[in-house]
Amino acid sequence: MYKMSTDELRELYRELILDHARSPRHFGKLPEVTHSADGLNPLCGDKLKLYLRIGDDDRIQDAAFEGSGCAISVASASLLTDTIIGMRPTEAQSFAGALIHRLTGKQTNVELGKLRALEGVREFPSRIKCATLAWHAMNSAIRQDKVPASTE
Amino acid sequence: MYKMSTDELRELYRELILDHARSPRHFGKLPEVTHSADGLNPLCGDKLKLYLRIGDDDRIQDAAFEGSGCAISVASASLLTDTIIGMRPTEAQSFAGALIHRLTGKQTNVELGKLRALEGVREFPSRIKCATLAWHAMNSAIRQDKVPASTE
Amino acid sequence: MNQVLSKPPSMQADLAACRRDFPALSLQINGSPLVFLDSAASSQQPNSVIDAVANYHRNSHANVHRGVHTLSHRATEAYEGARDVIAAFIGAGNRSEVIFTSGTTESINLVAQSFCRPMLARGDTILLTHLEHHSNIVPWQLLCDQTGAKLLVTPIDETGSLDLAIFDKQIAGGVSMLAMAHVSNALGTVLPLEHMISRAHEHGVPVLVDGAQAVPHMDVDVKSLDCDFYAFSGHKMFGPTGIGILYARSEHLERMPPYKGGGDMILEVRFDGTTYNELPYKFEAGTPNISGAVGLGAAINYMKSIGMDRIAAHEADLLTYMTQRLSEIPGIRLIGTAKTKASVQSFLLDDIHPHDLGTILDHQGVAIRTGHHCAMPVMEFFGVPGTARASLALYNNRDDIDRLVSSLTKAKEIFG
Amino acid sequence: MNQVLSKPPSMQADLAACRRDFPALSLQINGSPLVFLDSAASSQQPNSVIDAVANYHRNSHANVHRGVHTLSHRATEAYEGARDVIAAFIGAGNRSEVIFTSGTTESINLVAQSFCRPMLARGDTILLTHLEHHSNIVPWQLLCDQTGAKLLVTPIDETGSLDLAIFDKQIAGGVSMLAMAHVSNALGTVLPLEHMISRAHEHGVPVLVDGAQAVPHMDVDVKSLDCDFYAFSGHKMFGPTGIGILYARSEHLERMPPYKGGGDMILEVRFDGTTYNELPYKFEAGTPNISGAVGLGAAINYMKSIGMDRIAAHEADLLTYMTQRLSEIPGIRLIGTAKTKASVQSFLLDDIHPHDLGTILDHQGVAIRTGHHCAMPVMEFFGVPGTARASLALYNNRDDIDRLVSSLTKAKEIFG
Ligand SMILES: Cc1ncc(COP(=O)(O)O)c(C=O)c1O
Ligand SMILES: Cc1ncc(COP(=O)(O)O)c(C=O)c1O
Repeated sequence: MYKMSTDELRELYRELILDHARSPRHFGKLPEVTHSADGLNPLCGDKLKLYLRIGDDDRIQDAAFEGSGCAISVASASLLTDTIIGMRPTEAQSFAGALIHRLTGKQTNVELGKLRALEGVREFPSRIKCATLAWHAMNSAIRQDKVPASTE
Repeated sequence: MYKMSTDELRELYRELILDHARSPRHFGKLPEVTHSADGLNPLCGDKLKLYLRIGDDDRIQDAAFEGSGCAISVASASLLTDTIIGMRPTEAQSFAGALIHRLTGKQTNVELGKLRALEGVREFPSRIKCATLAWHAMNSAIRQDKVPASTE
Repeated sequence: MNQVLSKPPSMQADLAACRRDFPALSLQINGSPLVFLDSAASSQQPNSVIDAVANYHRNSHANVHRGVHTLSHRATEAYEGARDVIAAFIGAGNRSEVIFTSGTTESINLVAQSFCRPMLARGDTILLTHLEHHSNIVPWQLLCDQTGAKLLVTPIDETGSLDLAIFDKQIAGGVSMLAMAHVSNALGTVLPLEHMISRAHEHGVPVLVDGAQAVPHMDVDVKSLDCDFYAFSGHKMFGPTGIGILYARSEHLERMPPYKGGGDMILEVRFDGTTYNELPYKFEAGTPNISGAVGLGAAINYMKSIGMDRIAAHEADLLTYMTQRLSEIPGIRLIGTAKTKASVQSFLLDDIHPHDLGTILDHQGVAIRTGHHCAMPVMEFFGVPGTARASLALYNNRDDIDRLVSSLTKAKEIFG
Repeated sequence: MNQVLSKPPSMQADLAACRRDFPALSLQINGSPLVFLDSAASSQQPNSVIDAVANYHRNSHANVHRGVHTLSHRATEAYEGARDVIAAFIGAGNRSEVIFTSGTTESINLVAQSFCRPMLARGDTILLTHLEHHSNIVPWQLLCDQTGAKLLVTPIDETGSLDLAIFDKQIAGGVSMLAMAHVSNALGTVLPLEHMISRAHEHGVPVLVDGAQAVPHMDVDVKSLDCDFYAFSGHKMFGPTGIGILYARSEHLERMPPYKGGGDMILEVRFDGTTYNELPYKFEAGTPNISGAVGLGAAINYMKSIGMDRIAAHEADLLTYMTQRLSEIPGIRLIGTAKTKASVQSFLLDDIHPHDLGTILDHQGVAIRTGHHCAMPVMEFFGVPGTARASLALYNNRDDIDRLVSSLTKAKEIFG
């Protein structure tokens, strides 16, 4: 057998990620949806549906998702719902922008909090799309696009 | 400047070939045609029409051709008409077979007579089609094919 | 007569030497020697193919068919010589039945558009199987959109085998065209072509076989298969990308209108009417992929130098070993367990998503494919979003499979 | 400020170094060093392209887009990286407007079938010019057969220039599509695109430009040309065979149905309906010519390292020299004498058939093309069965032209 460092793998599959992948938060349908979007990653078949309820107060009152995907994309969607509830849609969008920026290897000043757990994907370029899929879907839900979001 | 042997070129463009190319025999239409065919060489645009009059005596009473082509194909057509007048169609076909055989580098027992002047093409593989075009057209005229003969 | 034959060298040892012919197989990936188990997606090239293409460009390149100068003649000989090699390799009766395309996908689109489109009427039926690759589904869907024809699909069972009883009924029910894989790329199932083609022909149904996953692994003879069309790709058989073949019976080709228009496929062009060239050129519009054809010819010569029988035997042995080793892993689910299979094993492990498996294996130098393998209907049938797939070629060996198994164990560890 | 600039190295001397980058240019043909004057048919490759393709196969090959492992990622980066290089080179606004095809011919067929076919009705008109290559004629003839549309053709004059007065009337008379060459391959005429495209757009007519003979020789910027479609081939610009480009405005691509069906061009496949992938993938069905794209990217990088302006200036100088030297030969007839020309000179000598000229020149190592150059209507216009054509690329020099002239003299001798 060959010896190799599994540090990077442990970075990618941190406990927090595996936990959210195994027990995703806010998984399922949402009553009284105001915005929704599909996210599709043709590469690996990740497929999710994101639901938002945006109130008259211009706040994301609730968020949920359904679908199937790899650990990274499910954990990312789960973390997303945890994060954006209570934000204004514009805030959520700029947070998404900062996160995507960061995961594709660029700098950002925004405080990412527990989303930093996703940073392991930077060493795995083919997995960045998984980590960002839910965020693209969220953007597209807020914009009320007609076509499914995709990460291509 | 570079020196090179032009022997092969002189072999290809023998006096007899250049003579037939400059003043093709039996060039033009033929009255009372019984058989005819088009020959087409898409490579160089050679294009000829071959006319035969085959009599009730099963002899090729007359032959002629029209069209345009390189020196080799025109000389070959001209030599063809000279050669086959008086032959039986089956004789002409087997002569054509032997000639094509010979020009593509194989052995044959048939006496080719002045058609040996065409043998220079054996050193010029891309010109064999020019030398055989009229003969393919003759075969197709005798067979009364519906499509133009081509050397491909 | 009683002869003492020297024992042939063991198959394993023998094909081991081939491995050195493929430079990519000595790559280090993430610090480990590459284990390449993704040949069903695209195979690696031996040096003889890489060199044939490079040398063609150094010594023999010009445009084909249209030139009187030496390089043009060399290029034409190289290109047409490759056609002869391919025709002989697949047992085509006639070199003019071998059309160069850009790949299996284009070959199938050509048949759909030039052969089927003119003959189909609204309500006509095209029969496919549930095993097909998207390249043997979508061209027919486009055709249905264009003509009003409809698709009929032969179902599969839990092992990934076709339901032949249903097929027999379907094919007898008035079908205009049958299109099916020779070997399924997602499951490895080898389809019972002999039975299916003879049934189809009894009912006058023309048959296209998608041979993309068969030609690299077994002896294929289109004449004895008796199919009407056979499509395959160079890049899955150790040849270049961008080149593929459509074998078609000349009686069909003669009646079919051209698929594309352009240079080389014509005899004469006038604005008031154009005469098409003879076969196979009528179907090869424009400058062809000359070096691709040369490379494909070299790939076939390479395969012939080993022998298709030896390749098939070697791979059969390996596939058995792989299936057995995989099935010993706790929590594995093998997908595709038909009796007759070739070169491919799909699987799932615990509830680790295939994409995660792929990443973890890659990190250990093991390249497998994960996802839907361009066969979404197969995935849907098994109720999975995708699988992990290990696929074999002549250059794989038991060490590769041992490495696969040990890196799957690592994945189990990480996912705890 | 008064600065003393060092003199730039002479153009001639400078491009002379390039010659050594092309291994084929050191070949001996029939005992003489090759003089290659047939680049308009297909160009030779520099070592950097040959090596890029070989190294891709040694180090980075797997199928693209669909894989999670390292090689698949490398292949995808190489393939998509080439698209970026091409998009920048031709000034496309957006990488998704750059579609990989198998060549100019396929690019034009794609536009005819996917863009025009759905919008044409019986009696509609497609406008071409009399200069077109068969690849920009036959696809439109096939389309006319399919739809009942008809062709209209802008005539040329004795120099090989378009009659713009007639064009202006034609384009104003209700045309559905305009398709024309950027540079004529038979005559070298550079078409007045600016004028023609702006007239076309004034009348709402979409424009396809066949740029096969332009891209290797001059700076092309599709945005400033303002064309709707621009087609070209890798093998005419020092890249591989089997790869070409269709540039198209995304507003058109979005509305067009797919040209071919298969893997990679879909998002989701179900037997009861399929969703197509986004641009540019909707138009790239099946495994693409990955190494072809890589080689084309390398070819463009090679051209950029020299600079398109320098290439154009060098070739303009050579063309002038060639035309002058040829015109001094007694008995020569130059065909194609338009004011604005690029890289090509057709001619006839005495009444020696071009095919015979080609043979005699080849015997002396000089490669020219003879025949109709896939432009039969041009030949018909000039009342000749074909011409001899010498065509230039960046690697040619004055010695090549001197060799051409002296071997033509030899031909005159032989034909007495
Ligand atoms: C002007 C022009 N258009 C189209 C083509 C066709 O290109 P290809 O054969 O690479 O498809 C060519 C070259 O053959 C050409 O010169
Ligand atoms: C069974 C099968 N059919 C068709 C194809 C399509 O081949 P290509 O992508 O080379 O056109 C593939 C491979 O991708 C395949 O495995």
